[in-house]
Amino acid sequence: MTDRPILELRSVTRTFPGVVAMDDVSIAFRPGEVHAVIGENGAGKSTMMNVLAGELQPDAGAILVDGKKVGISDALASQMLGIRIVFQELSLCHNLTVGENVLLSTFADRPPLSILARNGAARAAAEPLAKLGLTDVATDTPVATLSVAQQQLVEIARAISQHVRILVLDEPNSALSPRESARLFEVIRTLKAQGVTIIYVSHHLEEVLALADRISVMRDGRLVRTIDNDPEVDVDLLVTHMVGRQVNAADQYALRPEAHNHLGEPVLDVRDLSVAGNIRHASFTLSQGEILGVAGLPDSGKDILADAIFGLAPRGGTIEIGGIRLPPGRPPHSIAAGISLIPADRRAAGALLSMTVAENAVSAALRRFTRHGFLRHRPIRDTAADYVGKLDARIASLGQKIATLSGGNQQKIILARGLVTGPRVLILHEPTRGIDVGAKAEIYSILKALAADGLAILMISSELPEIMLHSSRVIVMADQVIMGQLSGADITEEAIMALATRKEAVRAA
Amino acid sequence: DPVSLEEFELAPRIAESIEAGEPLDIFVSYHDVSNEFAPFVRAGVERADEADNVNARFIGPVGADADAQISEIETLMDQMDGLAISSVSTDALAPLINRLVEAGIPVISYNTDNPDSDRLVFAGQDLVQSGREAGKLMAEVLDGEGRVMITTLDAAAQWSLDRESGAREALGEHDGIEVVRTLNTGTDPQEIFAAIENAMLADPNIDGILSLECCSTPAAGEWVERNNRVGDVKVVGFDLLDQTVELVADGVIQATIDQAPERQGYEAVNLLVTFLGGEPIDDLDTGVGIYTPDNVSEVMQ
Amino acid sequence: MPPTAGSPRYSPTRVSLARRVLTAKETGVFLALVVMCLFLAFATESFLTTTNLLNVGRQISLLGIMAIGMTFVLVSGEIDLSVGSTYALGGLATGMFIISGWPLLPALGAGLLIGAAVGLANGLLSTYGRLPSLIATLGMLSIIRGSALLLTGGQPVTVNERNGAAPDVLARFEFMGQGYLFGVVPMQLVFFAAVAALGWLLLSRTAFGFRVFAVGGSAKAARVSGIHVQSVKIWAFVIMGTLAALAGILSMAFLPSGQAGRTGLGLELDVIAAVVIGGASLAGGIGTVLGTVLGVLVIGVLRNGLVLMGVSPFMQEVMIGLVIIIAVAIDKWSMRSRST
Amino acid sequence: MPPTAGSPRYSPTRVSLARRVLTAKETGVFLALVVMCLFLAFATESFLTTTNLLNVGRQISLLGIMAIGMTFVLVSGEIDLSVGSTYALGGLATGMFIISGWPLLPALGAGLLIGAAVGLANGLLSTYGRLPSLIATLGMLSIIRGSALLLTGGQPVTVNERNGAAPDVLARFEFMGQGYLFGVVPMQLVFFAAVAALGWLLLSRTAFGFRVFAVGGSAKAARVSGIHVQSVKIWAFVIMGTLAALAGILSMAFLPSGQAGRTGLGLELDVIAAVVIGGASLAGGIGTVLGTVLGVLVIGVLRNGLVLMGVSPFMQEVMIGLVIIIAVAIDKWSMRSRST
Ligand SMILES: Nc1ncnc2c1ncn2[C@@H]1O[C@H](COP(=O)(O)OP(=O)(O)OP(=O)(O)O)[C@@H](O)[C@H]1O
Ligand SMILES: Nc1ncnc2c1ncn2[C@@H]1O[C@H](COP(=O)(O)OP(=O)(O)OP(=O)(O)O)[C@@H](O)[C@H]1O
Ligand SMILES: [Mg+2]
Ligand SMILES: [Mg+2]
Repeated sequence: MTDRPILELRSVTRTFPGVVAMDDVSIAFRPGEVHAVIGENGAGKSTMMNVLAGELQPDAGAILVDGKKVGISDALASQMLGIRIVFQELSLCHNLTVGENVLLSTFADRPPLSILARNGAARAAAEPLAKLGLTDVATDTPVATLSVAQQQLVEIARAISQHVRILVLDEPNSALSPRESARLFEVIRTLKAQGVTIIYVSHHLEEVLALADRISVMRDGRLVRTIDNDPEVDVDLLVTHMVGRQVNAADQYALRPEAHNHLGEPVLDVRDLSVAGNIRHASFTLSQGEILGVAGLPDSGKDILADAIFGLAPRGGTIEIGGIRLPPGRPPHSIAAGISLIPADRRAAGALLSMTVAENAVSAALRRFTRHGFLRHRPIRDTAADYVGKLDARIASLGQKIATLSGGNQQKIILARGLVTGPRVLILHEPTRGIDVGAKAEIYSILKALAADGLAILMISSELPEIMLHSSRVIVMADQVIMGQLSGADITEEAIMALATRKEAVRAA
Repeated sequence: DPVSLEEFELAPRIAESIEAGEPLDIFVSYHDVSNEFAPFVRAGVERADEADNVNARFIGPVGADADAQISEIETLMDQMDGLAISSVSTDALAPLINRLVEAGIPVISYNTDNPDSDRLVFAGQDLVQSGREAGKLMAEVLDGEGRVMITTLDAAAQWSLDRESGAREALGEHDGIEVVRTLNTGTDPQEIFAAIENAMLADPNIDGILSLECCSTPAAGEWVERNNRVGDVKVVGFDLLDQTVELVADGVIQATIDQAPERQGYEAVNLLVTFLGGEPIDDLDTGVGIYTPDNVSEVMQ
Repeated sequence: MPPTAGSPRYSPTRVSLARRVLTAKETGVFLALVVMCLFLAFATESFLTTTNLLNVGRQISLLGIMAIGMTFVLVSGEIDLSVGSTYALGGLATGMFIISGWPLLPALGAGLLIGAAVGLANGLLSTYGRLPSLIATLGMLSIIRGSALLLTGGQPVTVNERNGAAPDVLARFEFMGQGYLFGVVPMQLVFFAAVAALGWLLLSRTAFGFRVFAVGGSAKAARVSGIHVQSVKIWAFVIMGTLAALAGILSMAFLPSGQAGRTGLGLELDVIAAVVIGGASLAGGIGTVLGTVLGVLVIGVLRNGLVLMGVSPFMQEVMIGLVIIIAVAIDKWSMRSRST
Repeated sequence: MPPTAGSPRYSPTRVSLARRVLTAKETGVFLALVVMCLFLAFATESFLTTTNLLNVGRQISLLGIMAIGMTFVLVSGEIDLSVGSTYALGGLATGMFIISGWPLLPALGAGLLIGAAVGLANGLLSTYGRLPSLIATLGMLSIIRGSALLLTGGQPVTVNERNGAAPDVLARFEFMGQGYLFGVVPMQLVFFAAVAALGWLLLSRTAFGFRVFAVGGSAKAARVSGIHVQSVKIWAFVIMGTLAALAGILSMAFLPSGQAGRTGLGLELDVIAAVVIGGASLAGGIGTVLGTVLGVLVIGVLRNGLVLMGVSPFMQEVMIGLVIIIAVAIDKWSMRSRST
């Protein structure tokens, strides 16, 4: 490994209205290294990646490749330099097949009138997919029918489908199962062995420690420092750099609701819940003050659970809340009955992106903020300000568009929306996906406090630590059914994984 | 009946300007300046504009739009010494015409009359009469016997309704003639041709096509010629578009009725100038010109 | 620029009026309008006369009434191409009711109801029917136009005593379209002002208006907020249909005549252009009633100005197209410069 | 739903033809067409005659040529409302060149270039100009119509010897529009077939076509994959403009006359309707040339059938609207049932 950087940023600055997203950042990437970039939400990581991708132009500063100054005016320019990027947000063509999506870049600069050979293309697409272990999906499958995890793999396959010198991965595994992630790490190591430089953005610090050669930490748009991944570097140290003060990372794990937490009355009673092709006869109850975790691999059925209970997906079976039956397919009824949903897909299903922070906060409880149909602005503002304060959301003003907030802060506003309705049951779907450690800890402590006040919480998550450490009880789904329940000391990674993979084990036998 | 300036309460503004010997600002509003007729009318207006002391301006909406015609006249009202108008819709324009007349601005109608309004006189062809002539011509070329289809590009327009009633009246005088249908062709040239084509296929035993306007006339002629039905299917229509003239000369179209649009434009201005000059004016029939293969050479340069 | 700009509603400090106006969403179209008016004031004698300005006011009113309705539809994330036909059908039907001897209010009510029904059909097709609204309303454009032709047999409908209208009904009907409030302000303009005021209140001050924005910005997120997306969109279409019929009725009262083959033909594109010039987004979630009013004024002043300046009618077509493009471009560009 | 679990990797097994046809995207519109044809074959005498079928073929050709172009534009995620005007301008300009004595090829080339230039302007405005294409092309609709009126002074343009066309040029020009290949197949239909074949090849087999789908499916994904989004969209508009001019030229050659105030008025909505009936999505990324051809046939057969059955023209309007809605609804619903 030489010390001459393959890619270097010098004093790069990029501002947005009201924020300096990158503030005089100088950073060098060495050939063939895995270089992790970490930082709190909104620290400027994605902004840096977007600058490398040609999606954003820096306001000031220079970019050097192989020691030569270059301009990255657009995506094409970035590709010409051998840079390939997997963005934080999925960017696939939903009208195309898996194979076509993988080959998007390959076909980008073919002569326009060249005839595309179908079979060769399918084979070319299958190779990077196979590397990532996505072998059970035909290349001519419409990508829209894939799960989010599979889509993420397709996107990674696209990035490695061609010769690549610098591979940028911005939270590439936020939707992947542990097994899929492991496979991805293998691919990363193989590429590294082939001399590819890898820039890796993640909030999973253990992963970063396991994978990276060097780690750069960003805070508030600035590069705090770049450190070698020596054995003495640990999560605590990284967190300290990230948040700029001494914290005990174990704090966030000390929040687990006590098993002896006093449980109140059962509020949510789900019986024989079925969703065609996704869930078969699921039954469980949820009590006041309880945090019930739902774990399972992708496609186990857990991902439709939230929508089905809330009334967004057609379903069979009965759902009672406080003894009253919920009609299917009626979200307004669900809200009135006391259910709030925090959906997994923040951008597509969560935030009202074109509206302000305050408007988002009150949108699920509008009735409370109107008189004779007219909006009452003072209560709206006061309530929104109240929750922004309670959840410690960092915003410039209540009139700011939610689209301009960082992901963690968006999530807090959506949580506020769920709480403003005064729910008895809060359904959280991937509540901390893509959220930094600090914000995560805050959100967990808020949830715990809410549960202590008697709120019943259903937390559906792909992140095992989250489930293990913050649930008083865990349901594990596999192959469309509830495979089992765990509580108290039985909640261990091994126990959960055993249930989650039970079907596969049976099949394999 | 003749009308003259003495019986008319001219707006003081106009009276003063005549007094001062300023040029007369005459506006000629046509109901659709983008149709094929408009250039001829405009030419007549421009010819009249050449006279000393006359500023004649040709205005009107693109596409027959009553609202637009009203808005434009309303906007220009204060600049007018006189208005000649061919209305998009007689009923819709009548109140405005009355308002102008009340404000002391002389208004005449041309090309399309507006008899229920207070307009002073009308210069043009009597539309019912011209329809009657067309009907008569058709009866004549059919020898009083046959099945006739009437075509028009806007069956609902006032001028079309007038001509249709005249034509049906004249055809109705012959027991041997049956009017099969009125075909609404739409306005796009391709559409017009396709409509005729489809209608002739649906009912192959039609003996005569009577077109009520400029544009389905050549289309009917073309259809007849291309399907080798010349003489077998008779065509009578309106106006002297290039294509129509040629088809008449070739004997494909048996007769066409001209309404001298250039003259209408010219006379429209002229009548107002005459009126404002203090002389009485009266309705002016610009005539029905009938062209058949025998005399069509008169209009071929 | 801090992201608070332009949304002083929740910001704790009061922003000065000038500042608010300069950063408001409607700035682009407002500037375009001012430039046009200044130019016309110098270039023509009659532009700034009261008569002319009131004329402009009347001439834009019907377009304006429909544009208010279209603002709701566009903000809700849909589009309505059937408005020209609804305008024709509503007006003609009311006219026919009046000449067949109905009293005024039932005739008006029936006309408005027809408009509302068309809106309802559009809304049902575009929501529960799962058709893109462009297609649903394109089909309805044709269906409603055909219905108007069938209803009237293609004959012009004229509302006068000769055709059977009761004299007192006729007088009140004509007053709606041709009268002047206090002898000065054209009644059509009064209707437009009232519709604009109500529309502004409804869109920017009520829970319903809030929901229209929410639904247009992100239908999925709105559903998670417990908003009944379909019913909000259907209501937007119903408002649009009713206002299109109202405009058609006023046109009938003004002329007082109409013809199914012609009335309101192609009007939909004018209406959409006005709303988009006013800053609304075809993608939904963005638009204001004030912007729409300004957009309508731009079109009205442009048409008036071109006529006053004696621009040839063919050249007018070219100019109108240019101004549509330029006005929207200014808006886009000023938005962009404000956001970076 | 387990996505295609178990389906073969490169689908090495040949799926039976019947199976492929039944699951093809075009099934909905194909069924609609078959039902209509069967009905007309029984209900009328003349529908199934060769003359009539060739007539239908000719009557849909120009609509069809434009619809192929519109397929590219819609699939790329844009829309073009200016095509009726371009059709008029392209045809009229070529006609004027011919009667002012130009040889055939330069006259045709110039007409097509004008169409391409309009497309280029639409494309530039909709990409680099950042205008929504609905608005950009709505403005151009007006600008180009006005230009055609200015160019011709509103006079009809008739291409004949008397007006100055050279006899041999005229003969060849008229053959393009009026002639028959092998004495049977109308030349217009030949042009349509050729355009459809090339369009199919380009859209579904070439790298350019692939990029059109990519760009329409997700502009961001396409961009970050290194596809030059703007240039792909601009080319789609240029293809559209050129084909609109070609259709206009053929119309001119057929009639052989045109008029700027009338030719192609409102055609844009027919063209869009045909493409959408054929299964293309207004949201972009979805559409096929085969579907478009079927959509054009549906409209052509419908128009022809209604006339053959003697349905009143007013009722025809209603029926056309209904068929647009029903055809697209069938398509949506059959897609839905196939995907669940
Ligand atoms: N297009 C934009 N407009 C306005 N602000 C933006 C834009 N893009 C980024 N920002 C702001 O820039 C800052 C840095 O954002 P960035 O996405 O780079 O953070 P990040 O480190 O990737 O965070 P995360 O961990 O949440 O992904 C944030 O405050 C964000 O709100
Ligand atoms: N069009 C936009 N206008 C304003 N801000 C934007 C826009 N697009 C993205 N942003 C902001 O830019 C930042 C970059 O987005 P990114 O995809 O990195 O997500 P993030 O906010 O960092 O959230 P997370 O890491 O939780 O997913 C975000 O803060 C987002 O709010
Ligand atoms: Mg990020
Ligand atoms: Mg993030």
